[in-house]
Amino acid sequence: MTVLADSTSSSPLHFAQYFLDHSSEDLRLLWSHTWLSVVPVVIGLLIALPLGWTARRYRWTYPPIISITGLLYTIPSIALFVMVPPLLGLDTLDPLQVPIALTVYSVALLVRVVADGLASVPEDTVQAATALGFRPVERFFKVELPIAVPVIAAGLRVAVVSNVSIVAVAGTIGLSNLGQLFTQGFQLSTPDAYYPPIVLGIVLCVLLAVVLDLAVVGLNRLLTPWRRAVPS
Amino acid sequence: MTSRILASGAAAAVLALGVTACGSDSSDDTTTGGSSSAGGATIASKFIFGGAAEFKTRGDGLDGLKRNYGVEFGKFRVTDTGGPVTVNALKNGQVDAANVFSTDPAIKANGFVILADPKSNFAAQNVVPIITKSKASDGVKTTLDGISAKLTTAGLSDLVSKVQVDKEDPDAVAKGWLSQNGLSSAGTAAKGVKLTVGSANFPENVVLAEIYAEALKAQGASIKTKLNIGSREKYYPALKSGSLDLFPEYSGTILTYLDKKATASKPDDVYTALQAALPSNLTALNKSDAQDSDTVVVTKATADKFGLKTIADLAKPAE
Amino acid sequence: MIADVVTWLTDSSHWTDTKFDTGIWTQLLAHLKFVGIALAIALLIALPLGLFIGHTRRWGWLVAGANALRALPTVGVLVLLTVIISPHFQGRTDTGFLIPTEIVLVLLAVPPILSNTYAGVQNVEPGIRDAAFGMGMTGPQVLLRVEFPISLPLIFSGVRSATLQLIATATVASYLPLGGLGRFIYDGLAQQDYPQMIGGGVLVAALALLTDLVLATIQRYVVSRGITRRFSSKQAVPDSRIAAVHETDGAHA
Amino acid sequence: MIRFDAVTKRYPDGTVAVDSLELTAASGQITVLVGPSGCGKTTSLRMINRMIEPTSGTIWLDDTDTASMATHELRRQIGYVIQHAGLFPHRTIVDNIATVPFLLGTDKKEARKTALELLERVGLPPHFAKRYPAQLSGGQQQRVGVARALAADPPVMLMDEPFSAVDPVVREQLQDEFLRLQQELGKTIVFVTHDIDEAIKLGDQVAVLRVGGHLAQLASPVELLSRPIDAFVAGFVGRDRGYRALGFTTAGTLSTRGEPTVTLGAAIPKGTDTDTWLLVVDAQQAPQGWLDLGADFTGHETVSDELLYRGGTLATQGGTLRAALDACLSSPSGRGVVVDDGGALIGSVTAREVLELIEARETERQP
Repeated sequence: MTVLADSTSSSPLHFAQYFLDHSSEDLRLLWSHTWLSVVPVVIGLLIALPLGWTARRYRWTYPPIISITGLLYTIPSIALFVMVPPLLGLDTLDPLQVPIALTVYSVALLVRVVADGLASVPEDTVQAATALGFRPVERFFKVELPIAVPVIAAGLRVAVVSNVSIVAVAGTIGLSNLGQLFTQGFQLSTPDAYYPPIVLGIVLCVLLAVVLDLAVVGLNRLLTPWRRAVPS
Repeated sequence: MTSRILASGAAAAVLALGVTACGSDSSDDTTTGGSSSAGGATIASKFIFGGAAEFKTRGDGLDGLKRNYGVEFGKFRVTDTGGPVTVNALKNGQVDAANVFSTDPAIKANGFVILADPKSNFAAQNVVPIITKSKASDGVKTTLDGISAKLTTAGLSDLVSKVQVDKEDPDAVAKGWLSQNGLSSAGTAAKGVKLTVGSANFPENVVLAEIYAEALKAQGASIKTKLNIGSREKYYPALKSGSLDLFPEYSGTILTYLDKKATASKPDDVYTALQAALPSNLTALNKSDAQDSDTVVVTKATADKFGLKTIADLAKPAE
Repeated sequence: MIADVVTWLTDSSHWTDTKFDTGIWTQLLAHLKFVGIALAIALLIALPLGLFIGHTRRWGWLVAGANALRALPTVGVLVLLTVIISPHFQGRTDTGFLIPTEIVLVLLAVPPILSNTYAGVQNVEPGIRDAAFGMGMTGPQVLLRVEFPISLPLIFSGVRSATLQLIATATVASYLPLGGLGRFIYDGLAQQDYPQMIGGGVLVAALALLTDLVLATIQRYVVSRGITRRFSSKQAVPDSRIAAVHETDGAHA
Repeated sequence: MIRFDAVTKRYPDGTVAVDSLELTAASGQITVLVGPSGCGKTTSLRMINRMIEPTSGTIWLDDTDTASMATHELRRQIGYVIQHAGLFPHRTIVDNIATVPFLLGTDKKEARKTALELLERVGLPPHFAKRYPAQLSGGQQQRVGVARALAADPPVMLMDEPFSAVDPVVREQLQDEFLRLQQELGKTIVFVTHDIDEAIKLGDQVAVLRVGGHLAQLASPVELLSRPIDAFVAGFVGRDRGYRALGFTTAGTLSTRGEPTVTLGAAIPKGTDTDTWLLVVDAQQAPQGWLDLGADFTGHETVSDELLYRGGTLATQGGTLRAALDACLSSPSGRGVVVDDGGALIGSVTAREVLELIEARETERQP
């Protein structure tokens, strides 16, 4: 019994033990959390690229596009999560509701980033590319987009990191991700405080955010080799 | 914290149990009814009541307390559905009375006093497996009926306490209970059956689902679990559409969820009404005696100070 | 659906308090209180710190450290702090829930304000700093009379971004038994009252927009035209390249 | 007067930016520090107002050791102009100019009044006062920068490559006006540039520094051009320094001969066999250009603008030998046109005559 009591200690430092005791469940939550954090950003970027390009190419569209996407970003996530199923006619348990809501946020965040990233491409470079005979689409993918990568990557870092936090919010309405560790820990904290699942959830969320952040940084470096060629 | 939303419901027999344990009796029955009409400030009118938001709108919520006992609280404070927020708010004095579930180990741990519900404001809440009809083979039925037969309210409290107080894992607790009750022996009664077992996201419901799952597994069934799904409005549609097959439910709440006008409050009445209210593809197997009911609780200090034993006492004039 | 939301929002009984229901006005004030307290504390911490770090170019790691705070899951920290703090406050007080909420909100608001203030001061052209010192300004004079006013656009952008996040995230207060506009969202969810829930969401979004508009107006009057380059058309502008700086960040809940 | 007394600046990494510099910048004069990049000229300048602290040695401002003063007090007594002007973008032009008076606690109204006067003095219209730096061109900003440095009427001005960021035409304008202003004000000025031509044009004395912070030569511009102390200075001063040196020798009264002229608009005269070039003047006798009488005038009866060759420069009576020689060399007729201060024709000289004069001067100087 002492062994058991030890392994179920309420101390915050026992989160590692808690993880070992529940590793398959926790890994499942971690995996679903990762998935939910990454996929919406990727889809969001794919949607934001043409929108951002439009906002940049046709200047008059910039204010409305940026205002509308900015407006979407002010909707509290908890409200968006519960609004998505009835608005789109989805099943209430539909696993898509969180990714859809998060995609909305990612688009909202990234449209501006893409537009500003494209704006960061020097006008001279665009002119030169045009003079060299690039057609508009070619020029976008071969010249403008690569040069805009660092700015877009900065936006992506913000998007993935904040997504990790928002996904946890979805845990509070009973969706399966690391946020559940918080609700479980909270429930188990009556009558006495029980920290391990809460601390474990925070640790895993932070680790996940850091790893995803580093992944974007690495991707950025990979895609912009010329930025490392700094004259001494 | 929408977890136990509508997983709330009623306390009838259980209340008597709880109150007896607290040294209460049903002798007040005769005096309670009319006392609220005495006028002036009642005890309740000085109280802040804590409960889930839906307690304001539920038939057996604030309305039921007023209708049955003439109890009208001074203020209502939204906490959560019998979860940690409610318990803490009551313990710390942010609210004076609260809606907590009868099996909650926090009641014992904090010395909360359950106020008796002699008029059965809260309906009976027997634990009952709800299952997709097509999956309810004889073997499955026998297995689950065996569990229901052994499950008691005291046993249920014990299970919750193991998870919540001793922080044991629900699946370990489930296995322990099954072997203790001689239900863990291997067999082939449910061989060939494929089932997905679901649970809401509060410890007791998770343990119950684990018990069902482990017992069926032992009988050869192929089991998938989807535990810790949020509130009833999340999981019920899944149950109805067939993406979940088996769910531990509470007879009173699921009945109110299906039929908002339901008035049954006694265990057998509730069970009969429930069978009638379920859609054709679902059925309720035998109910157990175990109940986890809604209760109105106050702290020991409050109970002593105002001499509170039943809900009706709240309608007495304040000193 | 939309009509139901409009009906819910336009029902005057939803705006005022009744015995058991708290009205929109009260929750709006509560929401603003959460945001206001957190913003004030975050400003008190992040603004002087950002100015100091940007001016002295020392302790830059603090900015990186603050940015790492963005990785913290809001809900997790809220739960953790509540479990730690709330048992210490007995009686009819919300302090035990208010403190965790405000800490979480402050943690959220500090990074954008700090990093933008720091970046704003650090991005002041070296020539301008040099001229300011060269003319005999003391360190604090350079900071307050030159660097601070020049960094105002970036500082404002950080404050506005932080405010938006605060308004959206203050809804988590209702996860604990506190008021605020999040109450309508969580209660609507619990009561399956979708018009109430979506109405709450609409109110939060509207509050965010309105607040941003107010801040934009203040910014317009506080930031020198010499920096915003909003010159009347009559006046010549030889160099029309406008430095566009946007704050793009946002842990959001 | 500013005096560097064995001033050394050594950075923590061991680099010596300035090596025991001895230098005196005389009161009321322009001292130019010039040299290639890395020679420590800017470091030297910035040590005067202690934007950089010397490692050792003393810099004297008149009789005061600058190290003994509070830095901000010291700086308020010294005007400071830098390359990109460094104007405060959030303040109007008038408030930019009044920066130091404001710091000194001068009455705001008074300070602005002075600022407006200075605005005019540096050649900007008064309606610029309410504008912001972003609304001004680079050259205009630099004028404001000079006005700002002058606002508290400091006896000393430090100028760090103030004109190097503007285009050549504007730069020459700014230099000329700067010299005019200095004639009126007589400040003690230390001026840093990497442009040897600018140094020679503006400096009363020029200090050439070499990499590593050594003073290579301190001399007047003429001396620098005529007697560079070593190969480094010679190389830095440049190839045609002999020719440029002529710019510092006045020609004295040139003995001119009369030049036949024709007035613009008169009938085209017939040319002689020996000389086909005829000088064209306007009604005020100001030379306009040369007419090639050997050319084909079909369709023209009078001397008109489009027939003129305008190649030649003009030399002023009493101007420099360099200007006189240039006038000869640039004239299509080979005769340099000499005018009086009002621009009216006096006569012409030939290159041979100017060269004889130069030779005569050389023999005078080197007996």
